[in-house]
Amino acid sequence: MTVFPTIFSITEDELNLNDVLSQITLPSTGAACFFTGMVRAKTTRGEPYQTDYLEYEAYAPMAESKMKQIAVEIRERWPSVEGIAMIQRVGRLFPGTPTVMIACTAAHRDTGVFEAAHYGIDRLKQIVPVWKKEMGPDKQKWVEGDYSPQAGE
Amino acid sequence: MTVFPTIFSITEDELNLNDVLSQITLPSTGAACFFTGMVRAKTTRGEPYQTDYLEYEAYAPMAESKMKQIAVEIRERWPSVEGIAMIQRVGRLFPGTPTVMIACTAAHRDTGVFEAAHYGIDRLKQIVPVWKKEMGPDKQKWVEGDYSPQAGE
Amino acid sequence: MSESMNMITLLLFATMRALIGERKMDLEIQPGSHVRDLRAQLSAQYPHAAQALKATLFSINREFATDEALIPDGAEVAIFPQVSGG
Amino acid sequence: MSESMNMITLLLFATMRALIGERKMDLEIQPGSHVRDLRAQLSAQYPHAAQALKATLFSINREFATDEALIPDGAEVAIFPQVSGG
Repeated sequence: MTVFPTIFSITEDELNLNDVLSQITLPSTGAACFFTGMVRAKTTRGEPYQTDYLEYEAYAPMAESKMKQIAVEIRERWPSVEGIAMIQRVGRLFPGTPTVMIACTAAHRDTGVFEAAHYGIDRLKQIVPVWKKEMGPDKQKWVEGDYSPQAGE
Repeated sequence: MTVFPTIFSITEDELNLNDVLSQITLPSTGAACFFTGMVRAKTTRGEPYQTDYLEYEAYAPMAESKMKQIAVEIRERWPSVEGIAMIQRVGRLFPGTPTVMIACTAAHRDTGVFEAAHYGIDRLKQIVPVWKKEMGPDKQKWVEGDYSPQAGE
Repeated sequence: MSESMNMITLLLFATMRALIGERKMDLEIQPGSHVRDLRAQLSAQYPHAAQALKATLFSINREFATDEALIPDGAEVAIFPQVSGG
Repeated sequence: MSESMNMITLLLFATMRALIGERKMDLEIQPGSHVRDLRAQLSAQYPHAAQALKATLFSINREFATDEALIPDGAEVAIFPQVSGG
């Protein structure tokens, strides 16, 4: 029986999408969907602002346990998903840098890889304990996000 | 005014997702969705079979012109999309190898990057003139796909 | 080469290239030829490919073209088997 | 340290860490304390953080916990500001 790989990590290292893809590509795998989030230099939704860099921190052991939970949720909803990878970078991250990544693979492109990756990034934002501090030309502030865990999550 | 990058190519070179991502990340970009298609070593949908390698060929100038057209279609449907990259590898490609890639970027994750990349890969399969010959342990054959262009496309 | 004929470049891919044994050829066609006329001309010239030619698609100057499309002088015409990659 | 007290490890992140000035502390709590009791205890001990503590979330042993959750002896408790990353 094939074991489907699940990779999750909180890391200070650069994300390498090529490496991640090869780690979640099995002999039966023909399709992958990735999402990556990057630090924006300038943001125009709402009040426009500029960013010099972000400081990310995570509650790492809990973050990894939440990532494991999200992988379970994905496999329940999309049983055709083969490999899953979730990586959150922490530390000082400059504009243009990928900070978070989720990738899902499957045999074919039409059995849920897009939906699984989309669900995964929404859940990562909701329940994985990661915080970022915005360092801009005029100020520094903690940024609000979509963090909205339910009790027991 | 910002010029949004559109990258398309037919190439014999290895795909490098990291390079592609940096080429379509602008100061305003915060989200990217990638799709990659890989050669499967074994396929179980329909009659199961094994693959030693695939030989890909393309009608390159027409393929690039179709990619350009798909980028225009994506920008019409999802005006928030910033960068678009489409790459098709050709030549002899072994199992596990990414052969085709589409990536779309935007400021945020909730304005269509997933839908744009999904649309893009479906259109690539439909209208970009690329053919593959399956080389397996017992046989070699040209593989049927989703190729279904309309006149004028 | 007759003065009254049009010249086109014909490109062949995948199974069509294998059947006809050429990647690219220069071809004379009657002025006013449509895709269906070229299909008939090729079927006559390569009888072993006649069956396969029925199911092929054509492009003219890198746009897909129906059987009714007129082929201009100097056109780049390609024959597409109905298989695709990914 | 009283024999009758429970010990917990408290982890602080982001704004809470900045306000209280610690990443991690060992803390005595009354046996039978719930999250709401810990919130009150911290608000009394760090009055300048009392306002911020009202809006924080807590986790007990790496699971999010409501105000009514009981804190077991030896628990790893974390205080979460309501901001998230990505």
